[in-house]
Amino acid sequence: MRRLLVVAALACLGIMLLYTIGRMPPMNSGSTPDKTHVVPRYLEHGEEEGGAPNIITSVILNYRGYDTMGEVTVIFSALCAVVALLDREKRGRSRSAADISKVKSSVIVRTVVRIAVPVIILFAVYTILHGETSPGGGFQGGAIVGASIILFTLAFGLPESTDRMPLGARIPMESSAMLAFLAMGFLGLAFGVEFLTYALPGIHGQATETIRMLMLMVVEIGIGVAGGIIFISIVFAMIREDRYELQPDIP
Amino acid sequence: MNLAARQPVLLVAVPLVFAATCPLWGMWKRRICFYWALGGMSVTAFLAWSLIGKVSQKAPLTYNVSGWRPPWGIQIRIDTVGLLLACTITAMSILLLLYSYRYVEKEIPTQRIVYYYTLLLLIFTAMLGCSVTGDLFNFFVFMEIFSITSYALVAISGERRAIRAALKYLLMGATSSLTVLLAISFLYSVTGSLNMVDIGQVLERMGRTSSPYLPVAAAAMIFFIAGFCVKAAVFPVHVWLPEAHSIAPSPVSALLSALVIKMGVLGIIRTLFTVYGRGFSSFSEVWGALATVLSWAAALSIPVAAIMAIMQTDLKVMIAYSSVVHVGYIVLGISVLSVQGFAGGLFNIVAHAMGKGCFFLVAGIIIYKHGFRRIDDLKGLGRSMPVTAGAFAIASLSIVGLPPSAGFIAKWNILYGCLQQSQYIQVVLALFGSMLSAVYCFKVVYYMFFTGSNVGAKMDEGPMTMLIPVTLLAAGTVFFGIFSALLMPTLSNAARVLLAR
Amino acid sequence: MNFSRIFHNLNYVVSALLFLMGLYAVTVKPNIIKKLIGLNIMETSVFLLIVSVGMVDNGVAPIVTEGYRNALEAGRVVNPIPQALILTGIVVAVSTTAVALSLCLRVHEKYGTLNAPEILGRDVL
Amino acid sequence: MGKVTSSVLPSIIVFTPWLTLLVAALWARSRPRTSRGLYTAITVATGLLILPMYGIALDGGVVRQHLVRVVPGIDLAFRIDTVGFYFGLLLAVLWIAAGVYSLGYIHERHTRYYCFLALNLSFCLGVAFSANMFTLFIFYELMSLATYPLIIHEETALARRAGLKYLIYSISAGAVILAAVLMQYFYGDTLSFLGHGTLSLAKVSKPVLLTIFSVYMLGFGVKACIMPLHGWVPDAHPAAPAPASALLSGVLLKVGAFGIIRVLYDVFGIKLLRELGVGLPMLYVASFTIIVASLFAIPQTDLKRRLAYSSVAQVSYIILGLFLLSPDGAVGGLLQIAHHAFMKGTLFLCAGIIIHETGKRDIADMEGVGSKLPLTMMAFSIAALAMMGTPATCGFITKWELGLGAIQAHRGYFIVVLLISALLNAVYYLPIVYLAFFKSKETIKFSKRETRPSMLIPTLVCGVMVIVLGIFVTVPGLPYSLVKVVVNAVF
Repeated sequence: MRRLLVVAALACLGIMLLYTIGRMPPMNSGSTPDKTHVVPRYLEHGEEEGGAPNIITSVILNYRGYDTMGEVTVIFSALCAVVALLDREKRGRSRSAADISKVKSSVIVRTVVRIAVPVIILFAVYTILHGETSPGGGFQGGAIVGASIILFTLAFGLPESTDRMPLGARIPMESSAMLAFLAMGFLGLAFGVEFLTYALPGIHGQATETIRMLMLMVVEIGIGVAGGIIFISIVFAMIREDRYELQPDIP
Repeated sequence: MNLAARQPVLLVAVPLVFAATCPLWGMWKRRICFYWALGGMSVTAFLAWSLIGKVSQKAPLTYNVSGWRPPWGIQIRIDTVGLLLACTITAMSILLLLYSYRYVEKEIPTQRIVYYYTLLLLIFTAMLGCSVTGDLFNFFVFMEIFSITSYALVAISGERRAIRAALKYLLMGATSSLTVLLAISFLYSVTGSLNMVDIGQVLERMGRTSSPYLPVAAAAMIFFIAGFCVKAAVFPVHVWLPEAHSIAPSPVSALLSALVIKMGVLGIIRTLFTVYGRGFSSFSEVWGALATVLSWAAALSIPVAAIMAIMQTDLKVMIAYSSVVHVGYIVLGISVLSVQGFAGGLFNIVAHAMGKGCFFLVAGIIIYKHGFRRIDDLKGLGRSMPVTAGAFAIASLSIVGLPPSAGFIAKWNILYGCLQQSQYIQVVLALFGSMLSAVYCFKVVYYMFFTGSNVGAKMDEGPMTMLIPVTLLAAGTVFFGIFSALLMPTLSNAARVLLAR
Repeated sequence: MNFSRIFHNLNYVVSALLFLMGLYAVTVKPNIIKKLIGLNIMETSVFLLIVSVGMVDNGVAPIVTEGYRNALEAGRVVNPIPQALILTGIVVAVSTTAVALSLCLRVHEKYGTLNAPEILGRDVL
Repeated sequence: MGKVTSSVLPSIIVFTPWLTLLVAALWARSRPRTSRGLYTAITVATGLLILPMYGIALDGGVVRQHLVRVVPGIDLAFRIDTVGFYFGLLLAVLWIAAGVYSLGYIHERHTRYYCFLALNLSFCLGVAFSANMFTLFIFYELMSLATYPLIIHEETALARRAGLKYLIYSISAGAVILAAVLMQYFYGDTLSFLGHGTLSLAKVSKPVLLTIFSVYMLGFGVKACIMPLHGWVPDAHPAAPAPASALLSGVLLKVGAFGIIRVLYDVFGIKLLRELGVGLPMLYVASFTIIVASLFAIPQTDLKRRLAYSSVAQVSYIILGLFLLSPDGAVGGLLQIAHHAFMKGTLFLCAGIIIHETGKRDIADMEGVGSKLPLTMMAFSIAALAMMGTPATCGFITKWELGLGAIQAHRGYFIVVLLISALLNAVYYLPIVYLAFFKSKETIKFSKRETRPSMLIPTLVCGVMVIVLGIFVTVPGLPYSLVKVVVNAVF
């Protein structure tokens, strides 16, 4: 009965969605409203104004940098939330499923992972740093770093990877990533221009470009670190949770 | 450097800096977090309150982040409504932090206290960001921040039911956020802009040229309202509220009821008036229909939620249902589309923040001192905790809407607005609802003051840091009830501008 | 309703269907993890919609390389804004999911089950 | 028409009773006896503060004070005109009597009792002195709430139930009045009391005016206990402690009537009311209340319950007088406010002494009370006689004026109602007197120590006032002189 009601409601919603979609601007056309109002300026001047040949990066970091600040804050909030919800009182060494599994991961897996992880991280660093000129960017790179460390943990177990990536460093790193972003914002204010402005006045010639590049880099790395850490922390926190004794406290 | 001109962005950036550094202090000494958070919000409060008088609805204070003019960049745009909320948020934040100082020791596991303060700072920042932003997508981003933090804050005590409530809240909250995001993408596809005012202008132009894409914009409006209604806990989609607001630690309940649901209301105001208000003529039917539906839902919610509140035996659940009643009042005021009603709705945002904040904080003190949650257990509390119970009694005047309290002024204006628009049935429903509100509020006052043994009761008040916020909030309801003229003219002007077309 | 138009906007149709699927899962599926998967499907559907809005026939990525100017003249550069938006959107989605999953872990610890009707009571999403 | 002066005196008067709270906070625990003395002193001081306004009021002058602008177009403001002064003075006098009486009567929970007694006085004065309907409504609501603790003072199950009933009635009434005020403001553009009606047929259509009128009557009718709305009265009066019942019946019911007076004279105006033709229906309602409530009183066995029903009947005299819409009728109605206050005040205070000294509430147990409490029962008898309208008591004056008013309004047949009522009053009051004095086996001894003086003196003073008001009617300073000024201004 309930399911029927839900389906009926969804059907109504579906009809409404289809109706809306039927009236939306045609896809793949270059002259739809979304491409004629704000975007032309981005496409035309994005490179020199935004400081990055990758216009998307320009949009993310420069035109809509404030949103990205919010984005980093979202990650930070989520990390705080996850840590607050999952961190247990006892701080002893926990073990992952890989540690207690009867079947140890094979030598082949370990070796491949050991070889692959540095390469993956290198690729991630490339993605982060090269985000302005090619597809990529901070969060994507961070996600790749996170994935590589998760891979490492799965192969070698939690103790091995927490030795390399101490859990206590999560929060300071996340904080500093956010603070780095904010610092770039306040740098603009300190130079007497607007918040989150990368083109600082008072500096001429080539230096302007360099400084802008550096600032964008700092922001990108900040996002990358923040993004990477959230993945790692979530997985770590959940692995640590994994081995508690199941004691449902149902009254 | 001219900081005064940058005040709008500092309003968000400064508390964010404090939030980002808060856990670092926590690694050193836990106690510092409290002072750090309190200091941060004091600075922010100063930033917000010093803007009073510099802002009007017609001439909002704008700030282009990164120096890009809208529609290319994100604009911070502080109008009267935004400033009203910003001031309320910052003022409440200080009281809530002060209150938390002793409260967290009892209800929140020790190692989470650092994150508790960090999350509080984040949620205040996010709400400030929402209040002052002029960009639709930016609104969404900040909305997500306060949503995520509020899910976590509900669950932070780690109690069994708290986690369940948080999960329920999350499922509904995330769905509603997605609805809003869907609406934003619809609207973006036909306007190509994300700045609220700019979208308004584009829609107006589309209306003039009778663009074929107008139905999409209209559909987006419906999705917006649906999404924000869940956030604001408007009647049929309020089901997440009672549990989440009652199980959360009391300062968090106060925060959620007093401020967070108002962000949903802000979303409704922003979309209905700032975004769609200008192009009104193009969708007068859909727009009008939506407003009517909203006003009916709101008016119906008042008596229904009041009856639900009467039926509760748990104090905090009762207070939570009362929030649904008041969201009903606010949304009713906004959706009757008369200047006075609108101003009353805005006024009720403040009035309800103070009244409901006081309610939850009083409930918190009782839980802190005695561990009671049931209304039946409150017998004779007025004698051992006269200040706490007295504050509750005064705040209940405001919640019921009796003079001379801020709640009465709000109700008066809302009902007058309904009369102006000949919405007689809404008036009757609202009045009936306020009568029912009296039942659940005075039931508690009755238990506190007029039952139980009166001999041998000795004074047993909560700590000072908890009593001060409660007393200030209770005094605030009366103060704004008598000196409502401090606010009402400004709000009326704002309403006039928002409703003008 | 204009059907040819609907089929022209096939991405939109798919996204709408995904949205409905996700919502169905969120509302009906009893398992909380499945609800969360439904939530993620909804998120994906919205991202698909936004990105499709910015698409252009034979479009090129909005990265200034050789040939970019020509593409710009021809109006074949993809709209960068939706991509920027979904990047933020993805982060938000990831964060929400992270919080949701940690709540799930706690729920499982406290209740010993992930069955929503058992945990939340019958009347809930 | 007298002159208009501005002064801060109104708010000083209204807020003086709040000093009680201060006294309570400072000394209630450490020096209970002193603080109780101070409570009474504060009440007396309030009364003394009102007196200087006498000259202005007698000239038909007005004292105004603007407090604060609440909503654009709506102010909190005070305005003491003649009718307000008249009512305020009455309030103060009865409050002093009740306050002194309470010193002897109340034995527990002093602080709460005196605080709310004082707050009640403050709010009632606020109602009397309000300059517009908004202010009146605010104080009216506060007064309604502040009465609750008095009603349930004894905290018995009976009192609780009565209190709950009272709250339900008065909060519903509050909401109804709010609706009426809103409508008045919406259609009439102003809420101020200007001494004449502010609504008119020129601006507002007749059905709307009738709606506003009936909603007002519905709202104020609860406090003024017009018959179908009287349900809370017979429960609340017996439950409350005697001085509080004396006030409830003597004054608080009149606050509802006072609201109706404001609606009549300052919202609608006599002329408009005549045009609307609402006089006659209201007269029927009032007559119905008078007779039916008296009939209800007869079978009551609880003394205070019988008195409560009598109050229901008597308050409708006021309504009757007002809605005759003739000068003499209005004089009668307005006089009834003060006269009934003293009559019923005496009766309730006497009932309090009886209950306090003998513990008996049932009328059948009143045998021989007259010999134990001779002075009390003398006062009771005088007031009872006055209720019946015996000449040389104030009850007679009221009935006389009402009768004149009925004839003046060409509705002489309402005199029959008065006569029936007098008869019924005799039926339910005389048996008490008879039982008290003549069924006694003991002989009456005046030398016997009666009750404590703090209770006896206020009772006797009220009893004497019943006669004074009946004989020295036109002495300046007594109600008649003031009422005349009011009526002359209105008609």
